[in-house]
Amino acid sequence: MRINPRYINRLVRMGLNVQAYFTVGILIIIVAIIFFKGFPHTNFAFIFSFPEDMGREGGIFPSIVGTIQLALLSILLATPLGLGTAIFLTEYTKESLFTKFIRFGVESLAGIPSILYGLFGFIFFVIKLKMGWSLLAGVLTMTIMILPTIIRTSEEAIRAVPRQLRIVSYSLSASKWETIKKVVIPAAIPGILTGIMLSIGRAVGETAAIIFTMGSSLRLPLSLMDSGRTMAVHFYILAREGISMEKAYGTAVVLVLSILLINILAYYIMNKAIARYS
Amino acid sequence: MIDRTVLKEHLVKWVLVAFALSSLLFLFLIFIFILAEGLPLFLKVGLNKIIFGMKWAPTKGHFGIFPMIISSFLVTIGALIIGAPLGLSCAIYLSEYAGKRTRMLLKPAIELLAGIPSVVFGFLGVIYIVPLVRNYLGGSGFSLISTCLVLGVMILPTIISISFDALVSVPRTYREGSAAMGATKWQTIYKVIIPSAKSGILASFILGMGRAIGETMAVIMIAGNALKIPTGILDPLRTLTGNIALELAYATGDHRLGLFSTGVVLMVIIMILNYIANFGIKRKIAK
Amino acid sequence: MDTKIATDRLRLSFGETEVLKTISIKVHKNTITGFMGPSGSGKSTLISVINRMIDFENNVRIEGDATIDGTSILDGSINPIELRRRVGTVFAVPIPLPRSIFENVAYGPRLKGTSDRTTLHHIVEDSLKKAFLWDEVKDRLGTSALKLSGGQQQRLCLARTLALKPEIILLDEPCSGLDPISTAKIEDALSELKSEYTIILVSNNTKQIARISDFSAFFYLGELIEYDTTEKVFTAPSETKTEDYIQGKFG
Amino acid sequence: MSFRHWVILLPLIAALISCSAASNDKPGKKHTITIAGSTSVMPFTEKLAEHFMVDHKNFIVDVQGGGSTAGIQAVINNTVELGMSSRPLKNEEKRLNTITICYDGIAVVVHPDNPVGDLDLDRIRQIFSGRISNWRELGWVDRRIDAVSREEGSGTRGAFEDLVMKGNEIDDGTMVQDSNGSVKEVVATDPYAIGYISMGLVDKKVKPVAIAHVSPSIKTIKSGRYKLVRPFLYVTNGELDTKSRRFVDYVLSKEGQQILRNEGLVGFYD
Repeated sequence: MRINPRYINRLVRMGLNVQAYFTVGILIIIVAIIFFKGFPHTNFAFIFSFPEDMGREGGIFPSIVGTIQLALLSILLATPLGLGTAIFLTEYTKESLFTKFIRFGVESLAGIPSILYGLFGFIFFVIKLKMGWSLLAGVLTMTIMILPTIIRTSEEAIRAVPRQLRIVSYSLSASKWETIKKVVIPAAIPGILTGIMLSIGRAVGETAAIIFTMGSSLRLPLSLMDSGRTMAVHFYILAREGISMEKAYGTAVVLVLSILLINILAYYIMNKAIARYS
Repeated sequence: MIDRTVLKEHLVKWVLVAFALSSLLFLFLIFIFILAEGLPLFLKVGLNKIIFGMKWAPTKGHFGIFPMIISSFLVTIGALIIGAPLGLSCAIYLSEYAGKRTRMLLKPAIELLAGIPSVVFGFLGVIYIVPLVRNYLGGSGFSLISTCLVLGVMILPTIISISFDALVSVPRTYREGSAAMGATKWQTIYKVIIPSAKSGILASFILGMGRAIGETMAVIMIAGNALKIPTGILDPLRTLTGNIALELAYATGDHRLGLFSTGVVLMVIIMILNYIANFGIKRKIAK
Repeated sequence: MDTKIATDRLRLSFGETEVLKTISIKVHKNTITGFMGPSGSGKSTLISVINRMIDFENNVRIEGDATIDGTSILDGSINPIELRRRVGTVFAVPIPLPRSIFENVAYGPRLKGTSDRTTLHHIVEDSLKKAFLWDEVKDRLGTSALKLSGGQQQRLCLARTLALKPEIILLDEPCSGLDPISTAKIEDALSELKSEYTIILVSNNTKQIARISDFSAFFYLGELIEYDTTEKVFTAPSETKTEDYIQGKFG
Repeated sequence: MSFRHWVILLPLIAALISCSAASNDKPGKKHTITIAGSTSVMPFTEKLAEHFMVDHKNFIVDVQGGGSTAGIQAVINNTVELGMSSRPLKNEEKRLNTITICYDGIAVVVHPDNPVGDLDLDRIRQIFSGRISNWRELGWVDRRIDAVSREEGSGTRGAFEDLVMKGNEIDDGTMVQDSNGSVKEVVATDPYAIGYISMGLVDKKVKPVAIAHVSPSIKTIKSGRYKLVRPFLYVTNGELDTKSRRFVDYVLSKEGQQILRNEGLVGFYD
């Protein structure tokens, strides 16, 4: 029996529609559950007060501070390193076996699961270098973890800068570094920023690598050698140990909201970049 | 004056070299460290006894991780079975059927899904999926099927965005050519567009597999972490990543080395997957 | 007349391909010299030796010498950055930097270390006036240079080069993409500028060369076929190839 | 200063402020005691630390988990002042000093809806070694037993193996969780689960099972009738320093021991 292809066409279209909306539905449900359950427990006091009784009562202030410290410090370390590496790879080397090797290394490390970074960070920084569970060990581990992302996105952004812009700059008596500083990096900045935003998102959402390096102390980390918790780790412990479902949902709201914000910002920057070059 | 600019250029170059070298050092440090810590045990215990060993009791000298290798692949394939058709149809819908406004709305929404921390997925899995499975299918609920369901959702954004990019990059002329020959839209998609975007779609599946096999926290929350190879979809299981995360804090001596060996195996698997996705398949696209 | 630029048996090849075959030419000070010839004749390559932009190409081999004011510019001791301050270049396609009109013109002076706002403003105004662009943009110096029309962009590129206060200006087919009105404006600007600068104009447009240049050189397949005053080259060429080219029989 | 500079500078300033807050804290006046180790001992140490810091304003007690082994390791490396252990020291660790702060019962727990309330050690052993795998064999519904154990290397697991398994291996099909809290959470949500946790953590979310008619309680432990008991230890490398001594003295004081008793543990002097 032959079925009319037009009929199949309509059927498929309907099927795809359903699946697409189903997929989006999952997203909406996930976000909705968290917000419905969490919002009643999220307020000013929750954000700005200290946890009591292991997080059963009180707020999540130290974990917010811990998250910000971790994300900012690792970005501050990883950005110059990653950007410098990207500039070196794109502007100062010729395509060779060596650069291919490096690129393969960076590419592979970008896909390596975070628990392997945790394994490395715990044994190397925490135990071998005797840092203990500390903000420092967490920051270093996170830096290595986001480095491949920053290198890759910066490299792509720098490569996308038209060659003619460089030539013009050289012809106007700019040196190589002046050209990079004044022409190449400004033109690549939206791409670089997108990479940075993605990395911040990763640092904020990461658990596996952080719990083994930064530890899980509930205190406010006041120095680099202090242990601390990020929001993601706090949420994980609250939920997994069954300490308090209300507080877990509340933490999840703050966590997801900050991630959404970071993503929206990244998306905005990216769109701006696209608008600028087309 | 001239000397100063020349000097500055050299200085900058060497600073950049130093930056590049130190970040490469950082990156290769982790490779080398994991290999250096993980390989000695392979020599001591024997490759076969680790990779094909059935028993994991590191404090008693058994380092077999075969069940975890199998479990890791089971959850990954299960996640793909759930995530691939959903993700691909969503990508097809977005690239071929959706209007510009729907696309503008849905694409970022799906990318946001990628940003939600995995612990949140794990938590929701424990609260909603696990009891559902326990009540309607039986068992404890901490099981292969629950893990696959959650991972299947988690890999959706990867699959959707990469196969979407592959579908969109199919030249317009292909579509027009096919339509000119009287094909319906679905025939065009099925016979022309999907075959020409095949490599990209495959890459999206493999990268999705990479994400599923590397997922840790969500998995230890849902999988139950039993050491046996699961015999049914309702059995609990332990993945390679889960093994490391569960025991890392307590491990010393050979036990710790055993976790590094687990890490080496995991790293090799991931690198093979990445290599296939990035180099094998992308090269084909380039041709 | 004084010789500003000279090449002495200059040979240049990209890998196996020889692009310039033993070129010896003397360009005179404060004149406009036109370089013409069909594509692949080597005229653009020759000017990229003079501003050392050839450094950015791979696999280049150079023999012979090139001098400015009698000093070799191919010598290892020459700083190409310093050289490019003396030799300004305007390219075929106008490529403004993605910044404001003011900052485009101020780019070169800033690199030289000029940061005083009033000095910069003077240089920018002066350069834009010389390029016949000032009146059109004086009220919107802060807007993006990418918003200008093609002709305006090319004059901006000229102004940007003038702001370097060079001795020599090289123009590589500066009017190839422009409408006749914009072309005329640029030609007017060049005629005014020659009293201060030595100008080399590379062009495929023989009529343009005839209109504004004092000397003309005809290149063909990497060789300098003919070089003399423009009047001589266009009225009584000594080579038949030159004559055929000028009459448009090939090119 | 241009916008670009601010984009770079702002995070820098923020990070500096957040980090330099430490120096405003007059570090000379505060004593920090870092304690790490067993996740079983951690919650109680945190409680003790909270109370301790109320009376001793110039002390900061930093309590972290990580597990008994990691805690002992950290003591050996001198990265922490005190280690917490929920298992006796191994031979190679014997050179360290130990301080028993209290005793903890290990409670075998099931879901509150589970009618099974009494098992003997033999039965428990059979359940965890996989020889009994259905609740019907224990007189309840026909449903698989979801046994939950701790991970290899855990102090609680070590104690459970010593006290209950006695040389029998825990079955490979047993679920594994990596903390007392998560074992409790699994048992609290799965009606067919059985697990073992520190007695101090038992609350109404789970039901402790009597072992050969003896329910776990402070009284039965004190009288020696409840057998699943292990010590909670603090471990130090050499002699205690003065600041840690203050804390340990507090823990062993009447007040400290009362706090532990309120948490369901058995005091050192009992």
